[in-house]
Amino acid sequence: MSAQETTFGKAITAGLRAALAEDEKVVLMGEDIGTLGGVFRITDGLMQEFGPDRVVDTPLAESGIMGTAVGLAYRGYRPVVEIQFDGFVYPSFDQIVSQVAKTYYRTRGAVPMPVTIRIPFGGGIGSPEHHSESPEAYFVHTAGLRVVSPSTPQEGYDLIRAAIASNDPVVYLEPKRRYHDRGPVDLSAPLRPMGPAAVVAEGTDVTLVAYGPLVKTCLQAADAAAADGISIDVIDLRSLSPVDYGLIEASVRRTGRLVIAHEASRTGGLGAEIAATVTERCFHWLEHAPVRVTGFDIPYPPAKLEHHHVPDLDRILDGVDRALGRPNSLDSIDPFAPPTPLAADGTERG
Amino acid sequence: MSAQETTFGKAITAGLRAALAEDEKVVLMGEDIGTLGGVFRITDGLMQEFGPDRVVDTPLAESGIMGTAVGLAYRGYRPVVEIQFDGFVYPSFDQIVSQVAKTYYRTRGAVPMPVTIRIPFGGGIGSPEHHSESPEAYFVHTAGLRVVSPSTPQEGYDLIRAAIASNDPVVYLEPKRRYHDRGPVDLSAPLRPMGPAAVVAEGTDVTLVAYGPLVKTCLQAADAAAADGISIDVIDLRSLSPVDYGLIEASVRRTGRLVIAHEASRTGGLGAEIAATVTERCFHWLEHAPVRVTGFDIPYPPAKLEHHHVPDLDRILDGVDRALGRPNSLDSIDPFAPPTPLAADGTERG
Amino acid sequence: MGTVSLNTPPTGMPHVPEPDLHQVLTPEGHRRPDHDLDPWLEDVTATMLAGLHRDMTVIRRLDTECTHLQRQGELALWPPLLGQEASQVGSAAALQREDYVFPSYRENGVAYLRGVDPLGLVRLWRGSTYAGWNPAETNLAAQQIIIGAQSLHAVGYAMGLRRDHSEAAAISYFGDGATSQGDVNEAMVFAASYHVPVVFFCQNNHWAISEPVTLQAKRHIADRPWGFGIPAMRVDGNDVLAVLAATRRALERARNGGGPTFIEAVTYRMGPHTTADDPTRYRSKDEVEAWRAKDPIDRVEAHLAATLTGSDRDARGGALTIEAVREASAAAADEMAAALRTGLAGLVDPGPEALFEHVYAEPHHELARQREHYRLYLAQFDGEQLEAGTR
Amino acid sequence: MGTVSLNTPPTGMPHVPEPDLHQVLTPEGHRRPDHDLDPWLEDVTATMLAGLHRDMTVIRRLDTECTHLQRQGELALWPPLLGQEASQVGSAAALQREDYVFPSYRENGVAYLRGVDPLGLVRLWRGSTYAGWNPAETNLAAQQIIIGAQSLHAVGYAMGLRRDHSEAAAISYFGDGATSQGDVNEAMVFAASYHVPVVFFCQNNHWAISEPVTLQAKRHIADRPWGFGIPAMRVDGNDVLAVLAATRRALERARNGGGPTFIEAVTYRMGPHTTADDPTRYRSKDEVEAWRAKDPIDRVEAHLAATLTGSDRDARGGALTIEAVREASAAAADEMAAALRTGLAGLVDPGPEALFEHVYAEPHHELARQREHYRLYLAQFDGEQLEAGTR
Ligand SMILES: Cc1ncc(C[n+]2csc(CCOP(=O)(O)OP(=O)(O)O)c2C)c(N)n1
Ligand SMILES: Cc1ncc(C[n+]2csc(CCOP(=O)(O)OP(=O)(O)O)c2C)c(N)n1
Ligand SMILES: [Mg+2]
Ligand SMILES: [Mg+2]
Repeated sequence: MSAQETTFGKAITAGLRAALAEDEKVVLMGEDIGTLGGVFRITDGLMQEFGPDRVVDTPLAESGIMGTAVGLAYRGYRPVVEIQFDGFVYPSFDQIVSQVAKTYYRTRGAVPMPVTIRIPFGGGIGSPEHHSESPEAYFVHTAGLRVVSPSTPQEGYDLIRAAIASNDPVVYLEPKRRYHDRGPVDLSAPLRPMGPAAVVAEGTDVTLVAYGPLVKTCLQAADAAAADGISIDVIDLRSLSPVDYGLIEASVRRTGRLVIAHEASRTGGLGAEIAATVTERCFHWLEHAPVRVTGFDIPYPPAKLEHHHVPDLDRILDGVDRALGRPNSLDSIDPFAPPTPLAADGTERG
Repeated sequence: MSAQETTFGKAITAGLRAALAEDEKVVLMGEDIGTLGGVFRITDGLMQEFGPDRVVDTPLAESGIMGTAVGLAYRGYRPVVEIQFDGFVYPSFDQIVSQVAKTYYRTRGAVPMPVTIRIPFGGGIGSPEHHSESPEAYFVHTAGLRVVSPSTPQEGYDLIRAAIASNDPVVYLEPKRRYHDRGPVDLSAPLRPMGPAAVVAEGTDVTLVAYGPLVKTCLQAADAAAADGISIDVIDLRSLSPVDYGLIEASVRRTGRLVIAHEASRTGGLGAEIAATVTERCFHWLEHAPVRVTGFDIPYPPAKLEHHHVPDLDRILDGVDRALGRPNSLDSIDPFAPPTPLAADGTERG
Repeated sequence: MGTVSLNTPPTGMPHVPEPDLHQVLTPEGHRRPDHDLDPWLEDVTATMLAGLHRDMTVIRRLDTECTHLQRQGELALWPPLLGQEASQVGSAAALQREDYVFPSYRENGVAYLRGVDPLGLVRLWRGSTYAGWNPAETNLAAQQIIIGAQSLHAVGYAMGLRRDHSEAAAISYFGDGATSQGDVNEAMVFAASYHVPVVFFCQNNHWAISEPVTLQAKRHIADRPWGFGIPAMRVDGNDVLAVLAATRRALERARNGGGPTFIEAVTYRMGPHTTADDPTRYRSKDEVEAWRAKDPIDRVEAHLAATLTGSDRDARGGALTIEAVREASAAAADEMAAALRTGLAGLVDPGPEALFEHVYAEPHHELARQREHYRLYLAQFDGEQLEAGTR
Repeated sequence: MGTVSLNTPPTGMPHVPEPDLHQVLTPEGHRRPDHDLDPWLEDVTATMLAGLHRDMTVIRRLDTECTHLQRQGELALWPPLLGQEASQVGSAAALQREDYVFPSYRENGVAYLRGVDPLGLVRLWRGSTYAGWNPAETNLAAQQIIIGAQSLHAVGYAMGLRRDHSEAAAISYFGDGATSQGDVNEAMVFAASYHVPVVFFCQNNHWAISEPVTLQAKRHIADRPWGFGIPAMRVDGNDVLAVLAATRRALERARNGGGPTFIEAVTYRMGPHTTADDPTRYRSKDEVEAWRAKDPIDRVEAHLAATLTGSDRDARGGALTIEAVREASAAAADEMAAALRTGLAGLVDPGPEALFEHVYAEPHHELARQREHYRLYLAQFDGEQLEAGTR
């Protein structure tokens, strides 16, 4: 174990470098990843090191990138595609959903699709529109894909290597606002599997599940809560699809309370899936309904407003308070008030 | 009220005809919708009636269709776009997610996007690949869109008119395997709002929520269950986004049990959202965790296998049995067995 | 909206000579000289023509059989290729084993020539499987239903070929309608940018379901690639020799580092779009009849009838007469059809285990759980069972 | 992968004359005759040239100011248009009020000429809003960041114009990189198919972030539209008169039922892609310097200096000398900059209510609920508040 301190971004670079070195079938493709080294410099130096045949600047067309990656996989390559920002993945959505995700099934296993799709995602860096999205739910709902998101430099390194080594297509979501975070990274770590989640802070009162950029915020929340005498079990998912439910269940059986945090919009987000599944599997242990702390059901807002949208420490703690039945923002709402179905004329009685 | 008996498909045609007649800004666009009247004949005769300026055959390019619809909306039109089959919507996903859904927000209300996106969806008709998908979760997760799905000819007529009349973009999901179902349709019905769900069978033991193609199956299940002495409250969502939770809550507060059925894959499907939300709002009333009866987390399978994938009467009844704690398929599974987190080496202890 | 004729290019439009329609065999079976194609047809013999005749005949029979099987309820659907035999046979005959083919749903003739068992096509089109063949064995990608998507796959594959310094080429088949899709245009951008060994083979059969090619393209399709930096050729797609020659030429260019080529094979879909389609709703009988006169098999027959000298010999040394050609082709078609019908009886529908197989290449605990739950569910009934699996 | 020169078209490639680069004003300021463009410049006077000089100067100042403001932390980001002033001013000057513009993120000069308040641009680029202006007031669509998407919007708008028998036209701006996107190609397909009054205005500034135009296109961009049935013209994008004339000509064609036109304005992005970019990583100083010699403002100045007769008068009847032109332009730029700086002080960041507004045009009970919950949440703190709303 020879861990060295480095940034999250550089840890991913190191993982890419290792993958390029280990397997000549690994090819990186994307816009501006070659000469420039990517707009976030994640591929910095790799074209120089491995040549423009291994690290390929592509024309400006995401469907083209994804579709040619599929063709390269047909030829036995392991393409690693960079999507420049989260909001630019949609032009390639068809190739992802109908080709990358389904070719292995379509060919009954004759043609694997070991395509890794790297997407810097999430907000918090003051970017313009389309540069701060959290599209993970679309991919989690798509059978045939795996979805992972690291939360630390070490995970960044481990998971990119595991994603590239996997014979399944993997959407690898990089928490872009953590690129400059530093942490120890063991470059000689053995290839670890993508699946297992991790308890990153131990606690007994409530289970707090997050992934990617919000893991750090949740750890801060756990610290802050500890000062208030609340003990939070923080779980870092790492793999968003499939989810390591066993670990969450084990925690929830102890705490009886679950909070899930993500930046993506609430409705149909991963939080819903985790809440539903944990409720199914731990109904008898739950003392309170799972609580979701998420982005709102709005387009990602302009940068000056993003601090409202992206869950922060306070909103997460408010969620924890709700799960624990402590004083919280929704106390004035009577949970026993009669529900208000929409009137037949569409007006809202509420 | 002058209801006449007609098919589901023809009811939608009638709704389109009414919309075309009422507002000259309504324009229908899509592949093969003009001369041919659409591959399902939903636009049959409309080009002849309203002219090729109102019912427009487009080049074979879904992004092009959606993108030009956005431009028409900029010009004050109300485009109604037909996507030929569910699986062909993805090439237009970028225009839907980044343009149709967000332009109103982007322009702070200056440019409404009254675009209706008609998609025949779902399986059960023995089609080839890409012709049987249920993509609703993608749209439900996309803020700025509304999503509806009718389950009867009358709803088909009502909802298409309401969708076109709405100043918001609406994804209108047509349960294609019900196109030939017949039912009474009142063509003189006033414009009804899209929002409210409906209790389509009253019951007291369990709440069964469905939409589109599975509503009929759920009604059959309710009938079958009644013979067994089980009384099911069947709710037809109609609007998938937003969901009329008030109606569901009211029902669940009576029954204490919830089953949600859909064809789409389970993980990240609408069932997860409804289960999570109802658990949040009705935790104290729930006697059992909400049960989901859904398609599996697989690509839509070949036609000869689809009867396994699409929930049928028996699978829905099995779900009802689970919600009620009656003998069911999962009885051999001990819910109190310890959970099995993934081992750090990725192997599954389970 | 009416349309203004684009025949006279407005000012500012570069005056480009329309690509000729290259034709080598006229509908009457006359051999025409073609400066560009003749060099690629020097090895053509009567025996070879007889072979092309046989392949087209077998494929037409395959198509007819499958159309019948659909009517009989054996298949769920079938997309006839009637009329397009020369385009499919001529192009496929030019391919080598190591070349890789990315087809649409209509290249069932090409598939046959790649060695796909007709029963595989039957299994595919009856809905038993999405895998009508094994791409790894046939160098034929899975059929593509998403219009145009495969054009990018071919380019990506060709990027790999170029990296591997392979002498093989990739070929992508698509229709006239597909040219409107972004993907096909992006495929041309990537192919030109990376200068890869790929052939874009567009069968312009004049219709995309009910939409005429004129709705998709205001100029000939073969006019478009040039602007992307890709040479193109417009050939008579009902002329098996012209198609063969053009494809050979394009493949040769690909193998020699000459980069991508685009071929527009001008042909006609004589049948419905699929067996679910009713073409009388959108096109005239006259149009169809006019194309019947250009039948791809007839013209080879007419040519052979006119040119067989009596001294030609077939592969086994027998006299190669036009009757012998017809008989041999018919016999091959009969044989294929008989095998198909026999095999049909033995086809077994897939069981529920196929649902969960090959979704992922590696273990997936949540899907394994769903599979197990479904096994338990099915176990309640008498019928189909799902085996208990390790995952 | 090396690339093979495509300068000599391989066999089978139709030999099309390369579209000339139309130029009316040389970098030295000489007026060159251009058969195609001259008819569109008959009304050009010294006063008009002075006006174009002023607009370019103001826009350059706007660009410089905003670049500074970004460095000072007032803006989150800014995409400089330095070097592209002639392309933006020349094209925008040709537009009428009722024409509708679909810009990318870089058309901040065009936006200014459409009447957008520079403060609107500041609010947009500092991240206060996505709505830097009201499209309904400016006939300028919201800026588009998704590369190429707006090209389809322009075509759709033009479909509407045609239906309305309007005499207006739509114009879509995009870059050289955008031409690789499926959307831009589909836009050409639709525009040609429906023969709509749209102008595709491509600013080929030679770079898409770090990628040279040669990665996107192996031929001139203006070579591509022809194959779609769309006339195209390649103009010197640093020549404001050439751009003006070409755009006028394209718009006139559109208004007269002549359908779409494509203009490639050959220019250069002198600055970084955005203020977040470091162009020294991917291009040489020499290249930039070579383009500096083709500066769009300088050449108008050179031209005016050489041609002003002394008898020319400005709008107010004053003597129109080159010094007067320079002074007037600088004064206008100062005025704009001063107003901008003043306005800046008064800008207020949006409050949280803006989060939930205009997501939907009609009531949405679930979003109203989220808003209400967030109001209750915020109410716990001292700072920002969200008003209790009916929904
Ligand atoms: C993305 C997508 N959109 C729509 C369809 C439905 N569709 C199937 S075939 C077809 C027409 C294709 O025409 P063409 O490309 O000319 O090929 P052909 O069928 O004539 O061989 C259409 C619209 C599809 N399969 N995929
Ligand atoms: C769909 C999409 N992909 C990627 C990007 C990231 N991106 C922003 S600008 C740009 C380059 C655009 O180049 P070009 O079209 O030449 O316009 P220019 O910036 O030179 O004006 C890229 C790749 C984007 N905005 N949208
Ligand atoms: Mg066709
Ligand atoms: Mg550019």
